[in-house]
Amino acid sequence: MARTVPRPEMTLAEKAYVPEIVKGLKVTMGHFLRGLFTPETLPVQSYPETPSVIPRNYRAKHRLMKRPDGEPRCVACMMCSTACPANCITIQAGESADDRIEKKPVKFEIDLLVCVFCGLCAEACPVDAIRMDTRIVALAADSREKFKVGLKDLMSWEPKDYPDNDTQSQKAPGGLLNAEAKKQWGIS
Amino acid sequence: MATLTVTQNFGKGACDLGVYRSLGGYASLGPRLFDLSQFELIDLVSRSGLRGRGGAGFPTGMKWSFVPRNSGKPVYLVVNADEGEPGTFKDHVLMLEDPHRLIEGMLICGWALGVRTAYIYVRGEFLPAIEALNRALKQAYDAGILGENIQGTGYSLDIYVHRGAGAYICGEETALINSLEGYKGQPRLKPPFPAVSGAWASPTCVNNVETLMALPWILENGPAAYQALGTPKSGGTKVFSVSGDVKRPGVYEVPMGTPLMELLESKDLCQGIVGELKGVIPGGSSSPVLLAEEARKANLDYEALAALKTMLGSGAVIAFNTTRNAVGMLASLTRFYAHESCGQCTPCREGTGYADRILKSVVAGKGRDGDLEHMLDLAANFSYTTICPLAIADAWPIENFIGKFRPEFEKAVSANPGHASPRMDDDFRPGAFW
Amino acid sequence: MSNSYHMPVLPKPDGKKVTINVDGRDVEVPEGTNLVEALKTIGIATPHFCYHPDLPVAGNCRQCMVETDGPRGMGLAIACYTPVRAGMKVATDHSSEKVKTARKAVMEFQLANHPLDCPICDKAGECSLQDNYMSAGGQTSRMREGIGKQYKGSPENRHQDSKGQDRGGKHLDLGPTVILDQERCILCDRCVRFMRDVAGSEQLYIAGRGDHAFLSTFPGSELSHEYDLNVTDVCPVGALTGKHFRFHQRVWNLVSTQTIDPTDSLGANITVDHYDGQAWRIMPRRNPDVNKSWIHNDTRLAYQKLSENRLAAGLFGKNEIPLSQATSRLGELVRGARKLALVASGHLTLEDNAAILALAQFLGSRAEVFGGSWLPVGKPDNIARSGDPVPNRLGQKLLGIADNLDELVRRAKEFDVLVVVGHDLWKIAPSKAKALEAIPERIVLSAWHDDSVAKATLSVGIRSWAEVRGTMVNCQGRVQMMQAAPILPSPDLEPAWQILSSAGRLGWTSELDAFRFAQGRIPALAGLTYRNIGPMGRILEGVVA
Amino acid sequence: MGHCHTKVDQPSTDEVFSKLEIPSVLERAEELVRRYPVPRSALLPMLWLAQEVLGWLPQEAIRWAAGKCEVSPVHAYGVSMFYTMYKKEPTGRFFLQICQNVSCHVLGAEDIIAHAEKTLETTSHGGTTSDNLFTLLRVECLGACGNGPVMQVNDDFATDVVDGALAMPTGVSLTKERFDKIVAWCRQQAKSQQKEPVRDASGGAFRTGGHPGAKGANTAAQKPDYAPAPPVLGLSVQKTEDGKVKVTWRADAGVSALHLENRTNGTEFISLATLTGKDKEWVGELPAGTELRMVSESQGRRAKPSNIAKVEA
Repeated sequence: MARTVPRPEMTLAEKAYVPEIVKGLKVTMGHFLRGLFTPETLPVQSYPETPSVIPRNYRAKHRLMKRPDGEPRCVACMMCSTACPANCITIQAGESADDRIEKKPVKFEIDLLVCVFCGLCAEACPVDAIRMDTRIVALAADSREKFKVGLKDLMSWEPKDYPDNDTQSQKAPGGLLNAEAKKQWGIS
Repeated sequence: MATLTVTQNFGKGACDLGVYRSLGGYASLGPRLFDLSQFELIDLVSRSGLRGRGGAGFPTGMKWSFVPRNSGKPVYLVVNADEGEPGTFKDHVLMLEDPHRLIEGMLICGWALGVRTAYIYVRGEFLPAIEALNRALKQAYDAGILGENIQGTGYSLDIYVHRGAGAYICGEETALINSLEGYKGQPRLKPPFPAVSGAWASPTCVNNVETLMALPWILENGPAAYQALGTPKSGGTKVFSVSGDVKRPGVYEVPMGTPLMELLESKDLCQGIVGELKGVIPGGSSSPVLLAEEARKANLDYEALAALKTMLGSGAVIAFNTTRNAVGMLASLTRFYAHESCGQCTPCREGTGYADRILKSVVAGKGRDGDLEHMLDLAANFSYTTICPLAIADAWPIENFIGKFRPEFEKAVSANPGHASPRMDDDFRPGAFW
Repeated sequence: MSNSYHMPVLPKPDGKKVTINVDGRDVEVPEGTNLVEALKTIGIATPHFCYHPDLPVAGNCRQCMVETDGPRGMGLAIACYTPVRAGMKVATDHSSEKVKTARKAVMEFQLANHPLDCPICDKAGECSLQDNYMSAGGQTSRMREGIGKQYKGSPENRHQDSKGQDRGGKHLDLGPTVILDQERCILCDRCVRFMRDVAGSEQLYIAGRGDHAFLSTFPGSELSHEYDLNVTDVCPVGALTGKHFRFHQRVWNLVSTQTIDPTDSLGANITVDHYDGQAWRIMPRRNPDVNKSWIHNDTRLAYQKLSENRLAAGLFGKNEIPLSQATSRLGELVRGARKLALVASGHLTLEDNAAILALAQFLGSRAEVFGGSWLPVGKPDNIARSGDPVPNRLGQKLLGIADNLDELVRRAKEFDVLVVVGHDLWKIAPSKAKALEAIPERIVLSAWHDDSVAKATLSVGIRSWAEVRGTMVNCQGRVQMMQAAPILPSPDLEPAWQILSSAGRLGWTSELDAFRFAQGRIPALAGLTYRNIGPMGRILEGVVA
Repeated sequence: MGHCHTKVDQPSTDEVFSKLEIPSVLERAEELVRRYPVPRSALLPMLWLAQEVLGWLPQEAIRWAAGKCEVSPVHAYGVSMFYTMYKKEPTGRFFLQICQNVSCHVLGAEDIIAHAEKTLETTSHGGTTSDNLFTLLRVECLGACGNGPVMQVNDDFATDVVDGALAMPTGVSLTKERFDKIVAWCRQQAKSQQKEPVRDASGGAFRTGGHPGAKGANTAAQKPDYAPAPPVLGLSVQKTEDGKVKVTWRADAGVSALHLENRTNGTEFISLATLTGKDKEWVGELPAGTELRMVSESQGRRAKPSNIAKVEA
């Protein structure tokens, strides 16, 4: 049953329009002048001059974590592709040269055009190999094929872009903890 | 001096056939045995109240009566001399001192069951005993006591010594049979029981050394005399191996029902405790431990010890004084059972090792609160769920040592400064290895 | 391990029943069986690892604990070794806390030394340990550093991982087909029993004892037997995995299609496991009367040929032509033939052979049907092979197709058109088949680019054995169903019967029409439908004495 | 040595077989096979034999034993790995095993093991000294707890050296001093004697015909009726409530017939009734003072009569 909402009664001044238009112009001009002389106080972001700050836990483009020696941390268990509701992950497994690892992906492909950025893949990963914390949200390419990102693309990130306390990222080559991790792994 | 039925030849050089004979040995190899039918002999042993001396205490006469004699298959007698229970060493000494009595006992048992071939399964470490047995067997063969058509009776018996190779579990009769057959010594599923289908799927009687060595005396003096030596339900005498903190450890034969403290303190026997008695393990490492005050009340027979919730077992008495640490003792026991688990049943295979590792970490000063409960829970979980009683033999000491010496264990746990910290580190991530 | 192993008694469909009391209610179960099987018949699944219906009972995993009444009251007993006794009382985990605790405890013990490497384990998804953990385990971990895993493995294969943990026996190459992960082994000893009691060649054994026991071959020797891949099936965990499937696909993705072994006349029951239009593996399907749970390695690897070298179009001479064109050309040639020889095949279903007969019937005296096979018959191995490589030899015979290929060779010159359906004559006996090249028009229907296709003037691609629905009669006289897996290399491929049907204008629309035609020729098939043949097949009365 | 897990260089097949395939060893191997109904059962003794000849048990020796016992090599390998006393790697000349189990533990085995490790400068987990003279191993119960702590030197128990020989006198346990004494004795022994004498554990000293029916055996199976026929035991007479006489007894299961005989006033026994072996009691009317006895018959053999029971008034 519909509910009747009474319209607010307007005063005489409001009914006359002009004073209200002047009031509105005052606000507009205020903002205009503020933007002209003190733009830093504006509540909006000056994109693209000012880059947006995206939180780490925002589900952005994926990355694959790296071991101390730069190999993918992924063990090709295909949990992510199983969990993926959009069916956008394709993995082909192969033998790893390192005895202690056994299995690694020889092909790992995410079709970003199909991806719904739900984050289930990162959730499903038993070894913390796939993360969506790159903060890359502007995805652009000139063909559909280029949206299919592979191992190389997913692993092309630098530890310096990630916080120092993200130990997992810092163990990758170039990271703060890389030397220590390599020693622990017994790789030079 | 009480009547001795098994150890009377100790220290008299009875290894030699001539000496043994001069001490009245092999006297049963005459009308005393050969005039008895198999049925009479089994009946006689039943009436003597003789019970298996290997640990379980099953009435020997009843065990023999289960062996079918007309199944068309040969009947085997296997002597269980795989004495492995920590604290037990009586069979070792018995075989070294008086091997001919064992052979005579085997002849009596063989006669009762119609055995053609008998094996003595001796644990591998006892090479001196094996050599003593082999020498005795050679003498017996040369004297016509063994072999075919023994003394013209038409009865034939061959005895072989089978050397084990270091596996405690082979003391379990079906594991022993497996080992004898050339398999790993892992216990078999029952039924069928060995009496019906044992070695090579034939009827098999597995008896302890001491059980068989009591037979010549029983045959000589009659079952009633043997029965009268002990209590109404546990006839005869029993050989005890006493070790630990006593003045004179060794092998002693006393009548069933003798008070435990008499064995430990009598001047003919162990001559007393070194230091102040803390506890006694009365029947081999697997039997529940008795505190000093319980030990003072205990009598050495199957029923009296069962009333104290422990058991006579193989008669291995281990006494320890107040300077001994219960945690270390239990650690040596759990390590033993983890080492000796045959690896067949899951609860025992994994559980004994698991409990051992917990206790090891406690001993190493890495204990955590809840470890004792964890161990007790594991012990409860792996007992009564396996084929053979090895897991139970581990569970009993765990339950009893922790139950009776709890303060010591708690002290060991709290030796770890971080004993109350949570179980897992916070930064733990499953699968962090990858 | 010892002679105390006994084969389990399995329920027989018409066996006697006894009444027992399960969880407080009286139920009827087959007499003489063990409790695992008996409870299965009333719908109670008992978790287990070491028990396998086709292997002797070992009773070592202790997972199948139930409570039964004995002389000392209710007590725990293993269901796999406790025979059903009339009037006995059984309590399962539905009513007994003791059973629940015992099973949970066994799960904890099993996992105490089992690595957490499900992500890289090929068994994950069909692993007894995972399944039983979900049903009977579910405890919180009580592990911590120092009391943790003691990884199993032979001394030579131990190593330290990056965390300094002792690990051992990872991916050991056991032989040409199997890889062993000793760490994952739960020592159920099924593989040992399979190799000894079924394969009859003891090549595996559990060495050592306690929780350091490990599965091993004789050092330096390989596990090599024509049935050795079955150990990967009986392995309840991922300790033994087949090289052919290692890391290829996760099993939860796979969909199974039930069919039968196309390489032997015993017709071992199998499933073709496929995903994404591709067959990834073949697994045995248990049929107690045919192959039990076993299949030959060659059968298991037969899926690899399904995507290799396929003839997915028509060939006119050497030129590839669309299938539709090839089919219509075939029709013209057949209908216009003066004297036509049709060669049936024991490698194809009853339906396909029925279509050959129907085509011959349509063409009347102009056509003659030849059949049989030049492949020799070997000896049965009493596991899962009869030794006869022609799977439907008996079916062909029942349809009335004579074994007369030699006659065809002798009379080759009389014919002007030869149609060979799914029968690689030039591969089997090139010297004999050479005489057939005297026939000017040689049409071959084949699923592969085989030797016969190479000698044909016209070839038409057909569906392979895994892609058709139909029936075959095995050497026991058992008619068995094959189901079609959706793994066609080309969507245009048709089964052979359909191509023949259009060539002969028979108007058949499904394999049922072909089956009905076959029923007309084989009285023993009367009354059977695809449905009532069922997954286990049906013995045809009076076919095999 | 099941305790130790290290990688061992294995000798070649030829090297091992050339030592084992010699007449003296083969003869003993045949004798071992003869002792058991099936060759497989001789596996443990066969492995012992190979170890005796070679000093340890290389893999090829396991294969040799498997061949002699007609089992698969992997079976023999698994069995040899199960038992800890088969040395899967060579040891020093003197293999010292010190018990660490409970009885020895309470009496200070750990101290002695620590002392031994220090003196010999090796580990007690199967470590061998640099001069290849001693291998030290801590083991579980050795079965001589009365002398605890206790040690085995090769196959002999040793807690002391008495009259220039290793000995374990009653009540003498191992101490640090005695350990040093034994080690010194061993070093002396190594100088005076080139090799450790071989010990025959399988009893090659006497020869028997073997197990009836075994490979190479020439013995006959047990004669079935070697023992006298089983008589009836425990014959007793009771009066039933209605004044009849009830006779009970125990008889062997194999008895085919039972003859109940009676006599009055000390005359000859005459047959009263013939019963089957299955019968457990006999009820009838008999005057007081009648003496009863029973004679059993099995497979045509009559046993000696049972005890005489008298019908009371």
